[in-house]
Amino acid sequence: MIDIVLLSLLVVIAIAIIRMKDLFAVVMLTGIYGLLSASFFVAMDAVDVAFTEAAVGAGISTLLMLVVITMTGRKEKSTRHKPLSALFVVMLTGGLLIYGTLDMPYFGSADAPIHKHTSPRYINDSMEEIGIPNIVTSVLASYRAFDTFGEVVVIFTAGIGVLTLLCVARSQKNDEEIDSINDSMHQQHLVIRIVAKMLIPFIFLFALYVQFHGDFGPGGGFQAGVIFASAIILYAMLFGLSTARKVINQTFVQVIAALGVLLYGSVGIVSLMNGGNFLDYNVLSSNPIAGQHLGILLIEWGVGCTVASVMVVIFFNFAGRRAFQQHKKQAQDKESSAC
Amino acid sequence: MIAHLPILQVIIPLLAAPICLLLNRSKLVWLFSLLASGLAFSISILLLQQVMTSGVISYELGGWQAPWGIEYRIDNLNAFLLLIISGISTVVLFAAQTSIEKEIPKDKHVYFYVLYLLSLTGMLGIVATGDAFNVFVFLEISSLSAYALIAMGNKRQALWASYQYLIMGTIGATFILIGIGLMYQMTGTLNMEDLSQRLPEVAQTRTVFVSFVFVIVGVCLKLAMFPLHLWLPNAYAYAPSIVTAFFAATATKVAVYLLIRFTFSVFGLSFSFTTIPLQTLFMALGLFGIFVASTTAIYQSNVKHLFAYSSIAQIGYMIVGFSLSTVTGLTATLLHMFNHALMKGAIFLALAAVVYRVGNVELKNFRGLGRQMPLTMAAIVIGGLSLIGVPLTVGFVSKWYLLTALVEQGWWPIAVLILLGSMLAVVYVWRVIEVAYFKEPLEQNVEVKEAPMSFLIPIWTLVIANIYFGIDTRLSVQVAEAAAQSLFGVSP
Amino acid sequence: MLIGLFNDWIVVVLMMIGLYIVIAHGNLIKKLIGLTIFQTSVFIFYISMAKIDGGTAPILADGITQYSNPLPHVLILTAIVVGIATTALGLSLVVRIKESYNSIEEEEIQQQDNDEQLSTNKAEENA
Amino acid sequence: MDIIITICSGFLLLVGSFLCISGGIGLLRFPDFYTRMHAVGVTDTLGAGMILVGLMMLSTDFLVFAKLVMVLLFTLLIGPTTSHVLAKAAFHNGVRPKDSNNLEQSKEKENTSSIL
Repeated sequence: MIDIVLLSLLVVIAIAIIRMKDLFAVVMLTGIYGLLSASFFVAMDAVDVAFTEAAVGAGISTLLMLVVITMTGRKEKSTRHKPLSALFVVMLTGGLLIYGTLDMPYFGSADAPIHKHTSPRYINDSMEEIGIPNIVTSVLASYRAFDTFGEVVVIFTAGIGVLTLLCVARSQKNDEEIDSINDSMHQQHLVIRIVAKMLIPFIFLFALYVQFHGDFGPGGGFQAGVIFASAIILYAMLFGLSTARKVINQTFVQVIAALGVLLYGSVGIVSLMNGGNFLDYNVLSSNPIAGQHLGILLIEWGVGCTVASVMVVIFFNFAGRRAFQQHKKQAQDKESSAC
Repeated sequence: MIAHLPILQVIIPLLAAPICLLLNRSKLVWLFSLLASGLAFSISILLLQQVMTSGVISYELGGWQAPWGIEYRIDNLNAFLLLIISGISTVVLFAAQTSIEKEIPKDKHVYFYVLYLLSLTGMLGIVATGDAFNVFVFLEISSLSAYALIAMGNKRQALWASYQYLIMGTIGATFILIGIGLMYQMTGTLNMEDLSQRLPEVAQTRTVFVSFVFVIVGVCLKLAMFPLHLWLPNAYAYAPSIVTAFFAATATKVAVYLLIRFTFSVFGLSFSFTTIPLQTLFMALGLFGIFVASTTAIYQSNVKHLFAYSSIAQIGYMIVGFSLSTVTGLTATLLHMFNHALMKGAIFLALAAVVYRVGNVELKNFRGLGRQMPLTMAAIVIGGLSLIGVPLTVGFVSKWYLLTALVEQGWWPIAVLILLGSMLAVVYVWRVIEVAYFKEPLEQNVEVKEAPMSFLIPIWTLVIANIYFGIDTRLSVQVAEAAAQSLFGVSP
Repeated sequence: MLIGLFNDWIVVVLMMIGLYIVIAHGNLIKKLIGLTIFQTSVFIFYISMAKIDGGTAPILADGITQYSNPLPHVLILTAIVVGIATTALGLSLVVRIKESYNSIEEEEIQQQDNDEQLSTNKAEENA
Repeated sequence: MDIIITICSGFLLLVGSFLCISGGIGLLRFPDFYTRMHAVGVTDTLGAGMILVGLMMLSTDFLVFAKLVMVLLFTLLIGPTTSHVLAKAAFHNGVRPKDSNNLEQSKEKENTSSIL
C-alpha cells in the first residue's frame, strides 16, 4: 500500500519538475525525487539499492547540479522545443510499454519466472559457497564480480572524462593569500564550521563502518566511497577550495583512483595465476570460504577507493572551474575599469 | 595461459588504462598503450585460430557455471569482430602521437590515451561477452569514453556535438536496459545462450515482443541507422581526427554486431523475422539511408562531414545485407564490416595527416594537395575507389557478395538500386579528387609538405591491406562464411 | 488485474515524463534532469519486479523463509553508478558549453552554429 | 510492563506525527520567510525527535536501539545548524522579517531575494 503512495508522490514531483521554470527549485525537486525513490526501494526490500540511491541520487547529483547552476544561471527560457512531436513520440513509446505490461507476472507474485530459475541457487547455496549473510553483496562481489569490475571502470572513465573537460592549470596561490581567504570565510560561516569540525570524523567513521559491514548488512564499496567523498566535499565547501587542495592534492587522488581499479584487477590476476578462472576467489587461499571472504574484502576495498577518489576529483574540478571563471571575471573587470 | 585468452583480450587494455594514468609522461604512455593494443591484436589473432580449429570457446568468469556467473562465449562472429577492432586500434594508435601534437593541449595527452584505451576495452568487452547485462555495462564504458574523447576537439562545436551524442546515446542505452529487463522478467536468466533456449516457450507473449522492439530501437540508435543518425556527422566531423579515424572504423561495427547477435543468437531467426516485418522495414530503411546520406554527402563543404555521411550510407549497405536474412546476405554484411573498417580507417587517417599539415579539412584547402602531399592523396583516392567498389579493391568484394545475395533472392530492382547508390559515391569521391588534382593551391597552402613518416606507415598499411584483401579474399570470406553459417545453425 | 499491474503503469508514466522532458525542454540542465528521471524510473521497474509479497530483504537470517530476489538489486546498483557517471559528464559538458557559447538553451546554441556556418559559406563564395 | 511501553511509544509517535503535520501546515500558511522557517524548524528537531524516541521504545534488540540513539543525536545536532545557516544566508541576501510598519517595502524585497 505504501509503495503506491510513494509512487504517486514521485509522479506529482515529476510533473512539478516539468512545470517549474526556476532551475534552483527544479534541482531541489530532483533531490527530493531521489530521496523518495530511495524510500520506495526500502519499501521494496532493496536496502542496498536504497542506500546507494540516497547517497548518489539525492546527494552527489543534486550537489553537482547546484555547483553547475551557480555557473550557468537559474532562469530557464520558457519556449518549448516542438512539444507536439515530443508528445507524440512519448505517447507512442508509452503505449508500447503499457501493451508490454499486459502479459507481465503480477506485482509481488511468488511464481514469476525470475524467482524460479537463477535466484533460488543464490538464496539457498550462497551461505555454503560464500558464507556471508548479505546475498546482494555475495552476488555483486562473487557470482557476478565482472559486472562490478565493469562498473568500477565506468566510474573511473567518468572521472577521467570530467578531468579532461574541466581541469584548469592552477595559478599557484601563495600561502598567505590562502590564509586570508580562510580567515574571511571563517567569520562568515562560524557556526557551521564548528559543527562541521565535530561531524567530519564521524562521517569518516561511518564510511569505514559501511565499507566493512557490507557482508552482514546493507553497505559496500560504493556507498562507503560516496560517504567518504561527501565528508571531503563538506570540508572543501566550508574551508575553501585552496585549503582543501592543500590538504588533499590532486595528483594523489588520481593515483588512488587508478590504484583502486588496479587492486580490483590484480585480485583477478592473482586468481588467474593460482589456476582458477579470472576473479575466482576459491583459489585465493587454502580454504575456499576463507578465499571468498578475502576476495570480497579486497575488491570492496578497491571499489571504495576508486569511487571516493573519483567523486572528490569530480567535485574539485567543478569547484575549480567555478573559481577559474570568477578569477577570469575579476581580471576582466580590473582591466575594463583600468583602460 | 592459452585457456585464459578470452578474458586476457579485454583485461590487458583495461588494466593498461590506469597504469597509463600512473606513468603520466606522454611519450612513455603512447608506447605503453601501443604495446597494450598490439598485445590485444595478437591475442585476437590467436583466438581466431583457436575458434576456427576447435569451435566455440566458453570461459566462465569467477568459476561459476553459465546462467549464475558471467560467461564469455567466443565463436566465429566474436573472434572476427575482435580481430577488426584491435587491428584498427593498433594501426590508428601508431599515428596518434604526432596527430594529437597539434590538436590537443599538452597537459591532456595522458588523459587522451587513457580514454582511448578505455573505449577500446569497452568495445572489446561488448563483443566478447555472452551475458546480456554485461553488454550494457561495457556499452556504457565505450560510450562514456567516446563522449569525452569527442569533446576534446579544439572547436566549440565539438562540445555541442558531444552533448547531443551523450543524450541520444544514453536514451539508446536505457532502451537496451529496458529490453534486457523485460527479457529477464519473462525468462529469469541473463546469459544469452540460456536466453535463446528459454525464450521460444514465452515467445508469444506481448512482453517479449515489446522487449525485442526496445532492444532493436536502442541498438539502432547506437548504430546511427537512417532515421536515428542525426548525432553521427557532427560527432565525427568535430572530434580530433585520430578519434574520428578510430570510431569511424569500429564503433558502428560493434553496434551492427549487437544487432546481429540479438536478432540471430538471442531471439532466434524465426521469431525476429516473423513477428515484425523486419525484412521489409530494414530493407526500406537501409536503401533510404543509402540514398539520402549519399546525396547530403555530395553537398558538404567539409571533407570530414562528407566522409561521415558516406559512413551512414555504408551502414545502409550492411543493413540491407542483414535484412535479407540469408546465409550469403549475412556473409555480405560481415564482409562489409571488415572491408568498411579498412576503407574508412585509411581515409580518415589520411584526413588526419591533412589536418596535421594544412590545419583544417575544408574543401577549398584541398586545392593542389595532389602535388604537395602525393602519398596521402593517393591513399584517399584508393580509399575512395574502394568505397565505390572498383574491382581489385576490398569494396568490390563486399558489393559483389551483396549483389549475389540479392540476385539469389531474385530481387533485381534492389540490386540495381545498390549499383545506383555506388554511382552517388562516385560523385562525392570525384569532388575531392577534382579539387585536389586539378586546382591550383591557395596562396597560404603553397609550402605544405608531405605528411611525416609516422602518418604514412599506418595509412599505407591500411591501403595495402585494402588492396591485398581485395585480391586474396580467402581469409575474410572464409571467416565471414563460417560465422554466418554458425549463426544460421548450419554446421559448416 | 488493476492492483497487480498498477505499479508498472505508474513506472511507465514516470518513464514517459522523463522522456518528454528530455525531448521537449530546451534547457541543457533540464534535459539532464529528464534523463535522470527516465533512468530512475527504469530502476523502479527492475526493483518492483524483484519484490515478493511477504518476502524480506535478501539478507540471510534464521527463521525467515521467503526472500526477495537479489539479482535485480545487483543490476540496479550497477545502473545507478552508470547514471551518476553520465550525469557528471553531461554537467561538465554543460559548463564548457556555457563558457564557449555563453548560453545553455538549445535554440540559441543551434542559432549560433547556423550563423557561423552561413558566414563561412559566404566567405567561401567571395573567396 | 510491555503494555505501558506500547502505550507510551504510541503516544509519542502520535505527538511526533502531529508536530510534523503542524510544521507542514505552518510552512504553507505563514506570511514571510522567517516564520515559515520557524515552523519547519519545529518538525526537524521536535517532530523527528519524538518519533525516534517512540521507535526506540519499540525496538527489540540493543543494536537497533543504539543506532536510533545515534540518529537522534545527529538530527538534534544538524537540524538547528541548517536552520541557522538558512536564516543567515537569507539575511545576507537582504530578506528582512516582515513586520506591520514596512509591509510594502519588504514585499518587493522578498521577491528579489535569492538564496545563492
